[in-house]
Amino acid sequence: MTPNEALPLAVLASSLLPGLLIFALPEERVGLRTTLNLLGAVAKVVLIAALLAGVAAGEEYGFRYRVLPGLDLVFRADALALLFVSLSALLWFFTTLYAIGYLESGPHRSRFFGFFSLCVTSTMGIAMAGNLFTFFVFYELLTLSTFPLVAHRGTPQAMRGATVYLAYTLLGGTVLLTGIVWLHSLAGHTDFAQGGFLGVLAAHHDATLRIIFVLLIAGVGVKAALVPLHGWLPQAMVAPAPVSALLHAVAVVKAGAFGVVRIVYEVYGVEFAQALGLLLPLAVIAAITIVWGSLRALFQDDLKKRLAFSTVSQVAYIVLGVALFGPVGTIGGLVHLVHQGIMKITLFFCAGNYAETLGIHKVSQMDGAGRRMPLTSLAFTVAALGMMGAPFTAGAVSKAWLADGARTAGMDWAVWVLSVSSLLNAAYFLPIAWRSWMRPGPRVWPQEHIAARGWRETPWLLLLPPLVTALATLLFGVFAHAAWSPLSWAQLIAQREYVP
Amino acid sequence: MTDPLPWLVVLPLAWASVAFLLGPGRGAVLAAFGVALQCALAFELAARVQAAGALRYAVGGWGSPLGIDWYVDGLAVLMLGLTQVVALPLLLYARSYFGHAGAAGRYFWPLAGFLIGGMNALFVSADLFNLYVTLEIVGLAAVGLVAAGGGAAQLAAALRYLFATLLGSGAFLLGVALIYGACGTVSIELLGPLLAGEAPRAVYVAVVLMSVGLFLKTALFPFHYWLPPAHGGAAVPVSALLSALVIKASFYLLLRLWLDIFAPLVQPLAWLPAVLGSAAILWGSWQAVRAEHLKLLVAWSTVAQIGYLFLAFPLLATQAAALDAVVFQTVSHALAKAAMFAATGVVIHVTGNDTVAGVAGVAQRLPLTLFAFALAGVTLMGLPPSGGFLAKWLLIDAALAEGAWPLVLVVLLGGLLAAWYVFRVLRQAFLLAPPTEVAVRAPRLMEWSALLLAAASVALGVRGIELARLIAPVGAS
Amino acid sequence: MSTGMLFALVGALLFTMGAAGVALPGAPLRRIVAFNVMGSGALLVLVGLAQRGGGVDPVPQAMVLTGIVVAVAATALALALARRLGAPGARAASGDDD
Amino acid sequence: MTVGLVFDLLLAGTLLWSAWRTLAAPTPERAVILFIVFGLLMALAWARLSAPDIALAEAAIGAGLTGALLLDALGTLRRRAGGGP
Amino acid sequence: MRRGAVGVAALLFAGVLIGALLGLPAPGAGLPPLVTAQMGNSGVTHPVTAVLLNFRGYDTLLEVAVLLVALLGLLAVQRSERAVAPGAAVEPVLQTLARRAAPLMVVVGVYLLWAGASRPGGAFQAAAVLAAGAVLAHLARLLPAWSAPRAWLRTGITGGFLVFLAVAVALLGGGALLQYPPAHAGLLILLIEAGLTVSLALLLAGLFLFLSEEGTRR
Repeated sequence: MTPNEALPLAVLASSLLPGLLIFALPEERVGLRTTLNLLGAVAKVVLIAALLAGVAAGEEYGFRYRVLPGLDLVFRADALALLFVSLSALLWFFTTLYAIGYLESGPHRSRFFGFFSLCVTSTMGIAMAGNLFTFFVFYELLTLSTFPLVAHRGTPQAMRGATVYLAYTLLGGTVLLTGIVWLHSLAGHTDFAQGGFLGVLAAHHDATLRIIFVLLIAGVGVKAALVPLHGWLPQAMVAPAPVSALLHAVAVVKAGAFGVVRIVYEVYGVEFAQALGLLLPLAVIAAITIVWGSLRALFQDDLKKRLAFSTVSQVAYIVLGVALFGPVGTIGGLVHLVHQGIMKITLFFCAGNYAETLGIHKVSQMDGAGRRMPLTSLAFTVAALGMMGAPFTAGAVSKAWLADGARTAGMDWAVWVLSVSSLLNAAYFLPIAWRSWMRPGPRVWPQEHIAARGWRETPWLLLLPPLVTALATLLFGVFAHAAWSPLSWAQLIAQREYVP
Repeated sequence: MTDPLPWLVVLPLAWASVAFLLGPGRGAVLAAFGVALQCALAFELAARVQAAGALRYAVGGWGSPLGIDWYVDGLAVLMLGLTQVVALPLLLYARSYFGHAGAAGRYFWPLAGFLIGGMNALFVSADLFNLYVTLEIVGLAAVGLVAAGGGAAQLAAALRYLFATLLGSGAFLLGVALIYGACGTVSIELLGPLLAGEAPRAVYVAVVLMSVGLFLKTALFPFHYWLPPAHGGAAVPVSALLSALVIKASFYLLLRLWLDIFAPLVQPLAWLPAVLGSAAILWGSWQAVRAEHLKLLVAWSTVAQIGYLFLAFPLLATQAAALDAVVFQTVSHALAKAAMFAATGVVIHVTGNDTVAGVAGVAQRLPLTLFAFALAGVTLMGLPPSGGFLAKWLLIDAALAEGAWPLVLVVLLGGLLAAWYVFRVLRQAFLLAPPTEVAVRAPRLMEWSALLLAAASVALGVRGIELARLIAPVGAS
Repeated sequence: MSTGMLFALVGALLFTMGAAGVALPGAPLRRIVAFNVMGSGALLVLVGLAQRGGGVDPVPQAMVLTGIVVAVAATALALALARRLGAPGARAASGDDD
Repeated sequence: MTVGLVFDLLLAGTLLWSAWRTLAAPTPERAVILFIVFGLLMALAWARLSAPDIALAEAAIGAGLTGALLLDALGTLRRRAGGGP
Repeated sequence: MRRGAVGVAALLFAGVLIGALLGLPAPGAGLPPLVTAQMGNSGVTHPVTAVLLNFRGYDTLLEVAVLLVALLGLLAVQRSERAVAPGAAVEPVLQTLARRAAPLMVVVGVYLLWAGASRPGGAFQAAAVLAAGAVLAHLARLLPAWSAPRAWLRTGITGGFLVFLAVAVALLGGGALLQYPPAHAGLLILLIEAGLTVSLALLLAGLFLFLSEEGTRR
């Protein structure tokens, strides 16, 4: 095995091995468990840095393992994979920190962190999958490893949320499997290729390929929470805050959106998909999802539910970007994959802090939270502004590129969708910020769990992650054209996907 | 090293007899050593078959048609290996289990030995009448195991099972009689060319009789009626052996006959098993979804999983992947079902409750066992990475290549129903339960053997290529 | 018609009657008797058909000897089960595993 | 028509008749008795098929031992039914 | 309803079966010529015994296993605490008859065993007669029912099977499983048959005596 083969596997192993070890640890070995967690997370970030440097220099990383004749597990760390991998790895690192603080004295932490690591491993597998077969293996593994996390609290509501989640994702997986096997039997393989691999098939397969496209998109659309397959996401918000972060930013919905990217660009190929007339319906669905998610968010009083519907809307931006034919839209979609993750995870960290510290679960309880928890509220506000697309934030960059993409693709109506969505974003985020900063709070917080100590409104493990990600939201917006920014990387990918 | 083949048949018969000689309840260690040795022998035999192709062995030196022949190809050696590999952890499990369950285990060891010996003899035999005798050994030993030390319900289940298995082997015997009368031999090797041409009507009747007899023994819908009470009511190690291996023995024989000598005759009938298999999947899964009792749920799941084995029958003639699918389903179901029964046994032992509702809180009390149950469940649902997933993939692939959409739909629906009944248990297990006062400790040996089996069923999804190579026709790979 | 063929036909009828008797619900004892009739029928077909030309074939004869012993073994096991099932203590039998 | 054939036909008829009566017997007692008769007739049939080995085995095992087993079971079950609770 | 359905199915099946039997072509030579040709190497002169213990001796080995399995199953479902007590008196005629018949049956059994090599008879028939003698003795209250298999009984029951297995394995040295050298075939077969007679007699008798509640008390 050459180093270039070993490196992607090492990325997988850096969370898989700690995860397996953690399962075996007794509950009270807190120190060792934390060490293992952080060791894995750091190792992963280092490995990915090496990969990034290599790929930027034109190296190819990949590994192929034969499962059955004609059926291979393929891992490939290409530019697109690395976009997702580095996002997930970085956010995993912060989520781990956050989770350590969040679950400090909760039960079953070995189980939690074990599945947590498995979950990230699955995400890495999805990102680096080199064919649809591998993609599916890890896609289902992700479903299985998130179920115990959503069900973690063991309460009847948690079980209900977990069951709904499971029902949606397993159904989606079944549909996806049908599409993949069908494709496999048509094309003989499912290896991703830049520019797609289906264009070579005979023209009489076109109708079949359209049906398969619907199956595949419906399959990944469940995790991406495209309307009308989004019903699980608001239900799953019963999970602990780090799990919500995982679902909404690091792993699950991202896996779905990433699947759409792979399917459009590297299975069908964007030109071929356009020729089959598949992109416009996809764009329409994304647009509907964007508006519908924002509208529903407007009427939620439960903070996490509002954030959940916001995710439904925001993830569809990525899909919209993919569906806009042309490199500009592609760049917008891809960069939003990263930006949305960073902003949304900030929001969920903050929501978790409010709930943990002050017992706030509803928007209507937010009055005065800003004065009691200024740092958390600052982070929240920055991320919320980013979501609206305010200037100097990462969100502004995404929205600008998406709008440009829509215009170059000749889909001017999409610009309107984006504008309406931004207005709606403002309508459901600004009142929260308003309440927290401007309204007076109660003298005594009725459900305060954690008292403030000096400037530390809440334990630093809970405070640091949202602050860092909020800072990133600003940095990615201000320095969007720096060489290391997500935008530059997305441009690199788009260049490779469109130039044959 | 001497030829491992005869030892695989002789050894279990020998240790079974000696275990009886030692006295009631004795022989566990002997059995464990015996099966461990058989494992090694089976692997040695597999290596030989892999290297030199199928083996023929003339018992008594006469050769067919006068004597009885053994014939060991990839499929046979695969079943031999599977049986020993699944039996070994189950016997270790049983040693711990019957340490607690007293009287029920008095004759477990000799009966298990004869059961395994009978199955090994069945896998290698190439003589129809000899196959009948092996079927009887397996059937009667299985009934004896089900009945051992049980109460009224269990005895009634055993008696029902006995009548089913006797009816099945009776039909098989009449089929053998007709074939001998029509062709003058019972050697499978010699029957091949005889049945390829124009066969008299009696041979067709024989084919139907033998097939129906084997359907009955394999508990294919609608002949499954005996299985849930028998597998749901027996002692746990027995349920595991029966669900994992015994029904596979008669299925193997059916597959063998349909692929080989019956192939020219049954072509127009090939859709029939698939229809019955579909019904088995849907009905069995639905009953599992509704089952109140844990062991009954697992037993109904067996009814459903058997169905997958038969779905591939219409595809066997044209699609190479179909046989692979059958093999993967056979192996992974054997491992997973053994694991699932084993895990269920631990849960029942510790909670003292055998209902699905009683599983609440098991996630805290028995994480290892629940993990084993969940891994086995992954295989049964056909989710990756597991042997069951590969089976499902191959089956859908083959069905799509033939345009057999109804089969695809049944496979997918079956997977979802399986998820339903598996997660019914899992979600119950995750519920918080009030702490119990009496803490029964889970026997380590039982927990780990369940986990080992479950892990193997999942690992098959990653390292299963050897199986495919083993059954690939010589020169194809 | 040869003796062999005649008894093969008789065997076929006996098998059918016996199989119907096993398949139908009823008292275990009757079903056990029916099983024996069924088995005898199958064995009769085996020898009768093989000897329908008039000769003697020792091979099926030896098989039938095996078959008879198997039948008595199965009968004994079935009777053991039926008797225990009919026993007054069966419903509350000790030594259950549950 | 030879004597042998007539005997065979008669035997075949009796065999079928006894089997039918066995299966249709109104009480288990009659079924068992008739089954023993059936077993002895089977032994005759084996003898007619030039299979003395089987005839011997059938008489000793098929009719004798099986019959004894059935009778014994019958006795036990009847005693239970009579004297049981 | 179900009775009628089964009846109709049975009639249909019988019709098809009989039609199929009558439609069979005339038989070929079959196996008898082969048996005749190999009789000289079989070690015995009676064809059925040659098939039973030599050509298809493996079937017989497994058949003994079937009997063992049945007995094991039977023991496994028995209550473990079976007290054997002397039963009520029985007519003296039966006892006298049994007393006279028992030795006779032993003689007949031994004769059948010895005869098996050259004419009808053999281990199974011999064992059946011996077992019948035991049953008769039991019914005449001369032999109590067996409660549990004691060591000597277990040895007797498995002995024949183990001897058979041992011979089968020992022959591996010279060839295949159960491949008798023609020179010693007769002797080995007699050895196996002798062992089997004892074991089968005990097995067959056991099927009755372990089950019987005649003279037992709960």
